[in-house]
Amino acid sequence: MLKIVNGAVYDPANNIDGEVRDVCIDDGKVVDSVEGGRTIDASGMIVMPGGVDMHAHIAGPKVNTARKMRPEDHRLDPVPRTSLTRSGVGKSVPSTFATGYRYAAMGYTTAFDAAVPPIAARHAHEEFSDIPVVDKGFFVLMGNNEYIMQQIAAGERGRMRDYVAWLLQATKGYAIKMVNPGGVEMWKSLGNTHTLDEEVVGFGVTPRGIIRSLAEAGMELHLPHPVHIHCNELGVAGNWETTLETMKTLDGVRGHLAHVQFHSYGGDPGGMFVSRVPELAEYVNTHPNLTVDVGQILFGDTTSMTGDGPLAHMLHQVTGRKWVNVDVENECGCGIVPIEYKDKSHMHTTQWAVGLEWYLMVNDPWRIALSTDHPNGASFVSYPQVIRLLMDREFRREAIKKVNPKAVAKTALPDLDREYSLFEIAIITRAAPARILGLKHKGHLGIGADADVTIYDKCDDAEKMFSVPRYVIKEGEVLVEDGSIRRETFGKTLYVAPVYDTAVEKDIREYFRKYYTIEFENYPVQLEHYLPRPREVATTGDS
Amino acid sequence: MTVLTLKSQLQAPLEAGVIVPDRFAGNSVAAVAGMPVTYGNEAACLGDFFKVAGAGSTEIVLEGDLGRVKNIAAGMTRGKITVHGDAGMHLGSEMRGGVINVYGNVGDWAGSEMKGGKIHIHGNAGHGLGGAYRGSRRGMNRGMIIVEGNAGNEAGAVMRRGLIVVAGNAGDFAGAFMIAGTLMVFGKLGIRAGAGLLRGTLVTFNQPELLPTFCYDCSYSPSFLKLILRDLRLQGLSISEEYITGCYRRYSGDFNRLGKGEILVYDQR
Amino acid sequence: MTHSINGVEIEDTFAEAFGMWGSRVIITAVNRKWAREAASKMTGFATSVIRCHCEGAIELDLKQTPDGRPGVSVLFFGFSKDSLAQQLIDRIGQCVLTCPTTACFNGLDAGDKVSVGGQLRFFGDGYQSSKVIAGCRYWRIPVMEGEFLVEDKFGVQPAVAGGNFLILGSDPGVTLQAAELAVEAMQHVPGVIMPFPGGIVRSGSKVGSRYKFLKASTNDAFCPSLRGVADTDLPEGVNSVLEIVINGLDVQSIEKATCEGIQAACIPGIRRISAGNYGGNLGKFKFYLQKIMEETRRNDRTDA
Amino acid sequence: MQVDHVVCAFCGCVCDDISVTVEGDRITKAKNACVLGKSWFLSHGTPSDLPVARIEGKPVSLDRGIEEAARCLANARYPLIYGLSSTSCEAQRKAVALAEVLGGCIDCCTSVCHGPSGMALQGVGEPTCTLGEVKNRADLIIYWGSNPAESHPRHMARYAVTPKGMFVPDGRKGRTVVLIDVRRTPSARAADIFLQIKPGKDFEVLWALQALANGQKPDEISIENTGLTYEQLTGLADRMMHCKFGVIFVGQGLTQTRGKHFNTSAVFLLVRALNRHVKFALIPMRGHGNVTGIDNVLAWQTGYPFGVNFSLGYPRFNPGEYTVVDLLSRGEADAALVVAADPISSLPGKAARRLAEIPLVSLDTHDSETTRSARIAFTTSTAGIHAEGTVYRMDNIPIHLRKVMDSSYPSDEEVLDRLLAGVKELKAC
Repeated sequence: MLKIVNGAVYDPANNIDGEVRDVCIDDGKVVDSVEGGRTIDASGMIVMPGGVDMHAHIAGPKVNTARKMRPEDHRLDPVPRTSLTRSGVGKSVPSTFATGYRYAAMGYTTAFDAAVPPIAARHAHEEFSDIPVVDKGFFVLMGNNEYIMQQIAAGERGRMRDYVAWLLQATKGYAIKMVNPGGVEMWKSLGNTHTLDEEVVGFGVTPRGIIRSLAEAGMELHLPHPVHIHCNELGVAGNWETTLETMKTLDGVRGHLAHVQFHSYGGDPGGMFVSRVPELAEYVNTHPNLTVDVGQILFGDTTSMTGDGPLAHMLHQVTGRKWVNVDVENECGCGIVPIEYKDKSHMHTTQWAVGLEWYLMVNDPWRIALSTDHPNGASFVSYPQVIRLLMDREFRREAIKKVNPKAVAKTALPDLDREYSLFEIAIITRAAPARILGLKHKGHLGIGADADVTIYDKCDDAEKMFSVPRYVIKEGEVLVEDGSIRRETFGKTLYVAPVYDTAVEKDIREYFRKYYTIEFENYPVQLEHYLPRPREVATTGDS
Repeated sequence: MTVLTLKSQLQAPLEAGVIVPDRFAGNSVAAVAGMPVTYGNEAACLGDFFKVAGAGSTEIVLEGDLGRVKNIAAGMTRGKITVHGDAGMHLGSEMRGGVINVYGNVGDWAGSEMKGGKIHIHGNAGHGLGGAYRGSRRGMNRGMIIVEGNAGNEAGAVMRRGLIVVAGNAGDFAGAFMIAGTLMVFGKLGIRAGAGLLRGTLVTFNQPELLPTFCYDCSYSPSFLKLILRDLRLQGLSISEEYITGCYRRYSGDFNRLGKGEILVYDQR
Repeated sequence: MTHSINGVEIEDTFAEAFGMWGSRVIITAVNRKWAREAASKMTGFATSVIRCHCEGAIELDLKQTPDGRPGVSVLFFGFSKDSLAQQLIDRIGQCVLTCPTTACFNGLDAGDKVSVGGQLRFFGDGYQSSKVIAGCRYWRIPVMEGEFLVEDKFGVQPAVAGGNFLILGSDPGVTLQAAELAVEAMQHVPGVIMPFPGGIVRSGSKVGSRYKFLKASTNDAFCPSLRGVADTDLPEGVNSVLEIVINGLDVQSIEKATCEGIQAACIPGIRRISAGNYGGNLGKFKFYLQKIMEETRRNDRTDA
Repeated sequence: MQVDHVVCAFCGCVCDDISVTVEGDRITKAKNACVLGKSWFLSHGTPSDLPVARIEGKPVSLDRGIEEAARCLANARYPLIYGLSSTSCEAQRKAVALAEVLGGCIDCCTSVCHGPSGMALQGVGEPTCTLGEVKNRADLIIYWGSNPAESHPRHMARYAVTPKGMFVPDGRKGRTVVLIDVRRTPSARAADIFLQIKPGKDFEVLWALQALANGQKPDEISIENTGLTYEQLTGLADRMMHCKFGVIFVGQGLTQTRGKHFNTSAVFLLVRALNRHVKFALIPMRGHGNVTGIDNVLAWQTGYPFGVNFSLGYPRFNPGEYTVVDLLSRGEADAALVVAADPISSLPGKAARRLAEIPLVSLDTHDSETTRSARIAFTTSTAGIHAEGTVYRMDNIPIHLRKVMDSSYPSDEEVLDRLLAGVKELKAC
């Protein structure tokens, strides 16, 4: 039992905006009142739900290959063991333990990996078992799944939907993820798609068809988070039209567009980027079925890792740096390249400004989530810096002075005066991502919510304040106090188990026999073995 | 001047990155002796292993068989370290300035990723001399290393700037993936020297076996080499006059990369 | 207080000199012939900054050079850092880069540096490469003969130009002889050059002219043939005047050179040593002849 | 009793289609398994008469063994944990935790097999794919310095050569198979083309092929020493640049011969260059059943795939410094724990001798030179026969091991967990 008293509470989901009130916790949940137990006096402090990261790359084969690839990065940031915590490394691709501790130390209590190949789902779960503190889940890559494409082409919509449900069950995943739908399949023969209406060679479908079909399937399966889309043409000048087309394709269907920053460029392919955020943000503002996260970039060296193989190859050719490509049978692929964002660079400055424009131009904070697409834009540990850029106009102006002046002048950023309030920050870092993900028990402090709470010392420097919370409470237990971890726990794994007609399994089994290299029977992830603390999120259909 | 004398033979590696003028300067004898080191997996003090004479200064003299002492002078920016005996791995790695003299042999990765200063090894060097740690984009980036004996494999690998001179032989893959800079080997080169050379210069005085991606250009007497060789004389190396005035066969490569590197081979004729 | 040397009067006047930017270029080659060849081409048409945009001449034959080959040093002076840099680029590019076997080095350890090799490198058309040796960057430019090596940056420093003295002689023969002796003596002084032909100028000038377009014109006060028609500064019996113009990297070098030159020029037949000035209003530096002679002599005695 | 879809954890192929017949307390059949797999199932599926724990060869209780082993390791100044390639990820995770608490080094068989492939990845990256991509798409298969017929007997039949795939409907007929090695191995029989290179010339050939893929002409004279003619070389390059999807399987003939990580880097760079023309990939032929797993476990827990040192309380990586052969040859390691490996019979003499000299704790399912030299030897059950667990195939695909029968021995995971507890108690942390 725990009582947090006298704190200014920011709980946007319950419309509480800085009101001084108590938060009571019992048995890991927020309750109406408690008798006894510890009391934390949060006078002069700010109380918020624990942060929710809805789009990051923190576990699974791609992240782990990036770890193997970057000893030079790890060397810069060793994380020593303590009597309570395991050692590891930080920087752009932190080890599992460091990932958990650093999220926790920043007041984040839930994080999702945005791209897991279904066949390697077991790997992601194994890593999850070694990521302390936070609750976690992952999205399952489906946008280039050959079985799905074949069913779409054959008009077998029902079978496709059943397969999607089966796949989510088999992988213990959380949502449908599309990465460059159709394009990654084309990359398996060195190609890519460039418009939504180009045929995916050998499969008789188009990216548009894949997007629409999977989005509908997600809705029909009542998934808490219907579809999570990494649009085609990431990082290419002129890609904003593809992004807009993707939005239009979702007409009337819920959909989340990931790291929109990387998809909002005008200009000619191969040429200089220009921002097209105004047009795209306006479309989002007027279409409530759409949500986005930003994928803010910050300057410095990081690791780009993506399910978008052709994109990684392009980055490799531009930067000349080491390059990993993995094509995954029947399902997807990935690419990894180290990248350094430079404030002198015209292109990188434009990207930086585009990200900030998104935050400042989407009117409804409930439909935009803070992300850096960790580690693609920057490490998740730099979220506090992003927060300050949004909350502090003067800080932003100073930052604008340090970047490429020609590039930033071509964006709307210097003219945007909006400042986020603490209430709005609480939305984009907690309440909104939880709501977008369909997590009813997260992102707020109402009765019955998970008792994941972060308490900050009030401070004018928002970056400082959000970097080092005073207390972090997870499931009712005080884990971080005065900036250090006080005990190690492991959070839960969030997954969905949508119902489907098991008749589909016969067909899938046959497909496995023909095209996979592992047995159908050995494919599904064993819940009891790989999810030490499972938590199924219901697919009830009231979303 | 601070003199450290090793008290007894070490069994396990001693991590002694504290032995660097930047750390010593201005400290008392007791403070120097109390500086933290790690012996194997145990935290310990410098004084547990060394007799310390003289307060901490920017001029340090080390005595004894320091073959298991790692990270001596790592990251050093100024001053002078003299080792009378062998030194362990990572000597002067990532150093930025100052001078290190070793009258003995040194372990692997001496001068790795160094960014300035000078290391003069009077004995042999191990592998990865002036090289790069795994995954790094750049090895040595400015500064000078002189080895009077032999060097191991991967001397000057991924080197970006600076000069490495090996008076004896060098192992395999000397100057591999070098970005720029100069590696000079007076003895024999191991196999596959200059593999992946982007720019930069390998100078050698014995005809090596060249990779198929190097191409013979000409025999000539490049002026810049005279400058380097004459400067080496000033550093105390004896350089024969023929090397300064003589001709070198130039091979350019590696054509699997930019191809702007060169291997210069002293022309005996 | 003597005002004469070997019976030659040292006029109580001063040479008026100007601030300029100076540089020293070292040229080496396979032998002295080719080093001097490049140097003399490079210093051609470099007598007066007014129309040549710089002033330059060979300073010394060098015993020690960076690459150990025979070499010479050349001093160059220009009105500004930028104009001097451009002259160095043009002249090294056209006269040293082109000359067989040469290499070209900076010879001045100065705080200010201008990019020379860094500009000339583009001649390499992408095949150029650089080397940093003992802290200096050099550019290697492939040429048909082999490879041209030139230092990336050259030092430039505030210097003095226009130091001078006038030799007033009884006839052209003896005056020329005296001037030659003076130049010969001065050539051993480091840090100075005498930029005019053979180090000697016969057409000393004054500021301005009666023509609007001409900024300098003949020094009529010292022209023997105008003794009758112009206001003359010539004593009786002077039938020929030659001037030695001295540019130096610093004041001391010019003083030393002036002293040595005057000493050597005071031979029988010379009537007077004078100096060119413009009343002291134009130049930053004044070299008083009598003072120089005395002080230098005093110093020489002390040294001995 | 027959158990289907059983996973063979013997080699990096990790075939998961084995039907195992259990009769009483032994395995009598392993249908679909290759000769190596059969032998593995049958020998590990046979009751052992080894004691669960021995100290200096004398049987002791498990508790006593744990107590002594924990003391032995906790007292060490530079302890080494080694092996781990033939055990489950669950056990490997415990081993890393133990290494951390000990402040020691942990290294795995990777460092003496495909460590150089890992180093190539760190240097230049890696264009690769899963084995199913090979099955479904590859029309050019190159085995380089690997001998699958003997080391991975089902590799060709199951993944790379004979199976019919989505875009290779004709199976074997749709593929060209090239074997490149320094000697004609039994794998040559299955290849369309065998190219014999002179020992120690792989790098030169790879380098020349890369030049051709880059549009450069390699020096003909230096090709002469490689064992290939210039025509053979250009023929191979031509084949590579004109296939639809090619793959090189990288063997220890490259990773463990002179040049090591440069040889693998040369393959990786060649494949990178080929990707300008056609889709091309490479896959290291990982040997032991879960050697890929320990790389993965180490990478996610510490950031580094092998040869990790914890002496400063955080992980550090430096092959040559913290790798098994180096630690032992230099006489630095002063105690060792060997799990599921037999380094005393496989490591170079000097390293093996040092290992035999120092206090040694071993965990293995059967007797070996290492267990016999160990001061404390534990006999453990076999992951994949007696215990569930996870292994990673050579292409990083994680596969869940099925349990086929019970064992009276504890699993590696269990023993390591108890050792961890024991060491923590002794070190008071």
